[in-house]
Amino acid sequence: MQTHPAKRIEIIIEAPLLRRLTDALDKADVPGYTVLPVLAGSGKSGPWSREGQVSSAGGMASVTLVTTVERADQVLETAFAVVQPHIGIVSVTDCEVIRPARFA
Amino acid sequence: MQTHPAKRIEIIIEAPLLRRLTDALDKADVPGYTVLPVLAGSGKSGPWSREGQVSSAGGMASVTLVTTVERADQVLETAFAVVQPHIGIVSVTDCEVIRPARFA
Amino acid sequence: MQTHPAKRIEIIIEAPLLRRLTDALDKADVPGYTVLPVLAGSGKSGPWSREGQVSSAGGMASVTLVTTVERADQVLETAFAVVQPHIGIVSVTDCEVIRPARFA
Amino acid sequence: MDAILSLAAANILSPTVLFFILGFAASLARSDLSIPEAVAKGMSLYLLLAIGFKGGAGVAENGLTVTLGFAMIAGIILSASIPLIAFVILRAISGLSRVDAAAVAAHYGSISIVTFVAMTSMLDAAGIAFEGFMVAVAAIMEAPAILTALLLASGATGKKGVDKDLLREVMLNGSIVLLIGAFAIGWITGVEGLAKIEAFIVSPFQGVLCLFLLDMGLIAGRGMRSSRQHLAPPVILFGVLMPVIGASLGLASGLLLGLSVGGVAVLMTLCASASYIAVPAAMRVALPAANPSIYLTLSLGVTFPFNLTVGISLYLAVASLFGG
Amino acid sequence: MDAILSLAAANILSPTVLFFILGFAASLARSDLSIPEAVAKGMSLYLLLAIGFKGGAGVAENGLTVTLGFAMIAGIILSASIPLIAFVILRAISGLSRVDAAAVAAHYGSISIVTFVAMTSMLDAAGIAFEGFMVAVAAIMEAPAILTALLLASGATGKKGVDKDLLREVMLNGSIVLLIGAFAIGWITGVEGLAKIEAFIVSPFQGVLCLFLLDMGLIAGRGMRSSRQHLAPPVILFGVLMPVIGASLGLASGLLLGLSVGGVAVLMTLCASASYIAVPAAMRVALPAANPSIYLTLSLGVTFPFNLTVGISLYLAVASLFGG
Amino acid sequence: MDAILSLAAANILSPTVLFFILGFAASLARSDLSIPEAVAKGMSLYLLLAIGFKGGAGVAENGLTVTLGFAMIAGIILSASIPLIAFVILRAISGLSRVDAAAVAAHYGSISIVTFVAMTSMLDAAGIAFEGFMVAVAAIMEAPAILTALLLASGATGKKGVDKDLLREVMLNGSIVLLIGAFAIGWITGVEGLAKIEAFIVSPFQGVLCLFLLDMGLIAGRGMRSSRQHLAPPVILFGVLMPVIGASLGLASGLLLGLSVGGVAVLMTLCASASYIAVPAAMRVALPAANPSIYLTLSLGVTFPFNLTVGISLYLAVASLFGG
Ligand SMILES: Nc1ncnc2c1ncn2[C@@H]1O[C@H](COP(=O)(O)O)[C@@H](O)[C@H]1O
Ligand SMILES: Nc1ncnc2c1ncn2[C@@H]1O[C@H](COP(=O)(O)O)[C@@H](O)[C@H]1O
Ligand SMILES: Nc1ncnc2c1ncn2[C@@H]1O[C@H](COP(=O)(O)O)[C@@H](O)[C@H]1O
Ligand code: NA
Ligand code: NA
Ligand code: NA
Repeated sequence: MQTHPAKRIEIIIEAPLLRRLTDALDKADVPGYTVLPVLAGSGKSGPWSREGQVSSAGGMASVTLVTTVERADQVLETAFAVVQPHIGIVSVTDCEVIRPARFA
Repeated sequence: MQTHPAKRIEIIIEAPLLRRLTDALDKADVPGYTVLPVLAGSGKSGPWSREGQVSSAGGMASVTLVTTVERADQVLETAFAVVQPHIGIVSVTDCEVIRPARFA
Repeated sequence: MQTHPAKRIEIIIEAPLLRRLTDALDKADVPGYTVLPVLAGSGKSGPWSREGQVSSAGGMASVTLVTTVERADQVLETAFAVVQPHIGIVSVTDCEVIRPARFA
Repeated sequence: MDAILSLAAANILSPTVLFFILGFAASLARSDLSIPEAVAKGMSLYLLLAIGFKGGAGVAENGLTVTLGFAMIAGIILSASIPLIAFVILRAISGLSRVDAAAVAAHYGSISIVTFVAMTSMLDAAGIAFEGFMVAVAAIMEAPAILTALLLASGATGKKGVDKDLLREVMLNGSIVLLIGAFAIGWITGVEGLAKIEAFIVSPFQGVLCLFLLDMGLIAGRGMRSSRQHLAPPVILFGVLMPVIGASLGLASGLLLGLSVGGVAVLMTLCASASYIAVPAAMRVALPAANPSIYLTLSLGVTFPFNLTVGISLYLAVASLFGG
Repeated sequence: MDAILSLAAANILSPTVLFFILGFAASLARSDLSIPEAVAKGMSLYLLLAIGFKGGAGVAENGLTVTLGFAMIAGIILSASIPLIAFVILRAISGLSRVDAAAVAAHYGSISIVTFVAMTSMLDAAGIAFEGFMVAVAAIMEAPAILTALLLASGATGKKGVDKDLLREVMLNGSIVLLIGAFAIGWITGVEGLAKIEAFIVSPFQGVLCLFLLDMGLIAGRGMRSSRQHLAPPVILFGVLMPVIGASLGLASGLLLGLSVGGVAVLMTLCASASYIAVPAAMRVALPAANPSIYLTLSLGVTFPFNLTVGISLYLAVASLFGG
Repeated sequence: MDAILSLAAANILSPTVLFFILGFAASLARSDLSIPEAVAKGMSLYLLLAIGFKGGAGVAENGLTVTLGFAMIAGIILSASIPLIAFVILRAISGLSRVDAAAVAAHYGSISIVTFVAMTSMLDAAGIAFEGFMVAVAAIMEAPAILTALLLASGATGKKGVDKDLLREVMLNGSIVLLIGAFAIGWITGVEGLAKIEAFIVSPFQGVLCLFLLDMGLIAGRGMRSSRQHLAPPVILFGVLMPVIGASLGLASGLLLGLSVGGVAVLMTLCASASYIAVPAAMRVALPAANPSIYLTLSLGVTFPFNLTVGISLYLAVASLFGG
């Protein structure tokens, strides 16, 4: 099947910051993004879990975004501007997509 | 550790279509797949969120599938046949696995 | 944007084993990991879904871990020691990160 | 007229409607108030189970009349034909594409179970009886509209006939199965069965409904905030006009069937309401080219609030007028 | 015999059992009716809290007898020994591997709390009392079966002894902790405590149970649909035979202990039922080579429906016969 | 003193507190007992809706006095000033950094709604009345503390002024909106509205509270297990000292305002309690450099248990002494 190179950006961010990140992405006019729930995790600041939580404070969210190679850098900068003072994780992977027009 | 090349296929699809996609994958005899819940997202047709929803209509689901390099194309075609008239996102990434026999 | 190569390890494991895996990762002093909930899936042992389940027995969990290229092998071995007698899926992808110090 | 106004005033100032307004306002103001999806679905299941069961227990108590059969047939015809009217109006005034118009039309032929609940709660509060079997009529009205809509759209999509899988999915949609199933169980176990689970399905019902309507308000408000731009004024006009047209058809049919005042009011409400569970999901599968922002926002953000705040009082007043 | 039949008929036609059947049928027909995992878990926690608390409050009211101690010991012995019988039968008739047979056997030594609830609801409805401490016996019977099963499997897996972590996990399994904890709190706070939360744990109990059994039906049906091929006829036979054997052992023990008729019926039910929470999770950790499709489907798709529809009426009738 | 002791003993042996202790102990023992996030959030919404509504209905019944206005102003001043005291103490005794101290201080100026509920449940059980509008005071006390904390931290973070987005987020925080909204609806619909939904928000309230406190115990225990090392002894000392200081300020203010004994006890509780919903989320956004393990664990793992088990009895006893 004919595929085209693209970039997959995954951002793990404190849940209370999620809306700021998506607002920034919306403003930067990215082609789209998808938010996955996160159940638990661990890092330098210790373990946490969403089980039984009523506040969003102790938790993270995960945002996945597929975009063209050309736009990746701009998206990264937009995301990083929100994430930078925080503990968020940003990773970028090379991928292939079928309908490249969707991701521009 | 000894690893072997494989392909990771990720499909984001309208939730009401999920069963059709998994039925098609089952019929195509893929080695396996995993469905992750999706919380929210945004794209050309605007933003959405699962919060408070009772109908599956306004939402997406994410299907992850690891397979051998050889089988990847067939799996892609199976998935794309379901996704094609819809708004689903399909991306393919190169990865390494430990037990390649599992993914054939 | 300046990025640095890293490895993204994704493990899909039986839910009742999750705590053992995270305990092993904690002991191996990995830089961090994130657990995503899993909704449904299918494999050699047939399909399953979390819908309506009260026991964790019939289900999987997904653990994502980003680490430096150097540490990837040690992490893989730690994870595989837990997963090995079980049906878990382990895949490794090359990725790029922005703040490499976070993943060492 | 006075009766309608005082009914409407009492309705708008009821806790349930006020919680809907609270949710709507909170969403518009971008509050992060939200109800988890699992809790919302749980409440929806609860409401279906409760009204299905109570309807069935009602039939067990009052016996079955031949009217049930006629009412079911009327329900099928209404559900199948209302989309035709809706489609014609939409094409005439709204400028929506053929596919979008068909998708919207399907919603108006089908029904909204929470609007049904709002009406029956109003009847209960006013001490007006209605036929228990109306629950079964509600269930049967969910699906036919979808078939009409697919036929209407087929000119645009080029697809002929209806996908068998889709048909099965629609008929066995979870909310239909639970409603019919609970109705059957209520019927089988009767008043005795009801007595056993009354403390669960009757006493706390109004309270759960408040929380559920808060959630509906939150979703409706969110839809309005993010999708307003997809709703041109004529489309919004349709969203308040169509329920009144539907209700008129319901009124005529209800009188023809010889239903009680309460029964007429309920049938009007069914015809006036627009689906928000079964139909949207079916449209996403069958008419992917239709824009969900339009049909979801119109159904939940315009027609539902209209029915909840103004519509149901109006329908009850009119039903009393004709039936009294 | 007549008594059994009329008891069984009344039971099958109760709302709870009918909701189970509804769920089962809906799943087999591939309806998308489903209850969110969080809601199902929430109901499960509710049921554990409610029966634990009520059991404890019962003990507070009626005082403690020496029988409690003997019943606990009997529970441990039964839970540990029933898997032996199950294992021998399975190896003789089913053709399952050593590991699979051991995993299945573990489920039958342990207990199903919702089957326990079904029996106690039946007793409550019939006005038959039972010892409040049976809740504690239920809790203590969860774990011993697992140890027996691991010993039985060790021939095949080559592993000697039991993993300490696993032991802790099993003993501190959430459902055991909540059941015992609520029992203790019910005991400490007594009738006064019960009065405070009665409107939550007593009145709506039957209704919640209906919704919970709908969910159990959905899961059981889904299991049957997708895993039928893993259940050969002799395995299915075992799934209805073993409860009867277990119940017989429970009957003998209950009579020996001098329990009331209700108490005997409950002990029979505990012995007859198969675990669906604690044991499956432990088996996935400890016996990964065992096929979960077999033990989950057998426990939930065969034995649970058998007990719910036929078994518990039978056990109560037999207990009445011997104890009356 | 005797009165305090017997009050405290009765409180500690109430089902609600015992379920909290059960959860706490289960977490420390690493049991896998857990309540799904959606269910926990659902219960939290339920509690907010119920107490908001009851408070509003209370105001509708008893009429509004000028005291309400003064109490609101007092609440704002208390919420804004308590963090100053907390900050000074923390900097003097704890060795926490400026940012961490500011973040912790914010929690103590704000309030914990479940501590409020624990106190009002105690009052209800003892038949002591309190001003319904205290719910509104509780709501208004959520936010001001955050502003003070940001000013206190600005020396360290270098940021001047407060982010407008954050301000909106805090004021429109879901729990505040629901509490105020339900209060308003309770007020508008009054006793009649309350009668409609009483079976949902009054009767089962204590039972839901048990399950909710079980959850709080589980989370508090988990926090203590994983974050104990972040809490040096002086920090823990602060966690039990600060509520007493806050309560004293609440006592003085309550007496000045001329509140009833129950009202004084409630205001003491508000001042003594530390936020666990709105403030932690705001701190993560506004003060990312502050360690959440410290403020979350201190608020939920130290101060909340202290208030629940000892504090509220103490505050009520003292309020009775001064107000009686
Ligand atoms: N290397 C990593 N891989 C995946 N997730 C991580 C990693 N490091 C941190 N996280 C996630 O980010 C959260 C905060 O990280 P930290 O600030 O290091 O405590 C953790 O609890 C994890 O959920
Ligand atoms: N570039 C993208 N990356 C990740 N997810 C996307 C992307 N585009 C669309 N999506 C997801 O697909 C849904 C529908 O997309 P659309 O049809 O563009 O509105 C969105 O709401 C997102 O959840
Ligand atoms: N190739 C695969 N790709 C993604 N997930 C898989 C794959 N194979 C198995 N899984 C997941 O692992 C579970 C157990 O696999 P199995 O042991 O093959 O039944 C499945 O139900 C899936 O959730
Ligand atoms: Na309609
Ligand atoms: Na058993
Ligand atoms: Na405070």
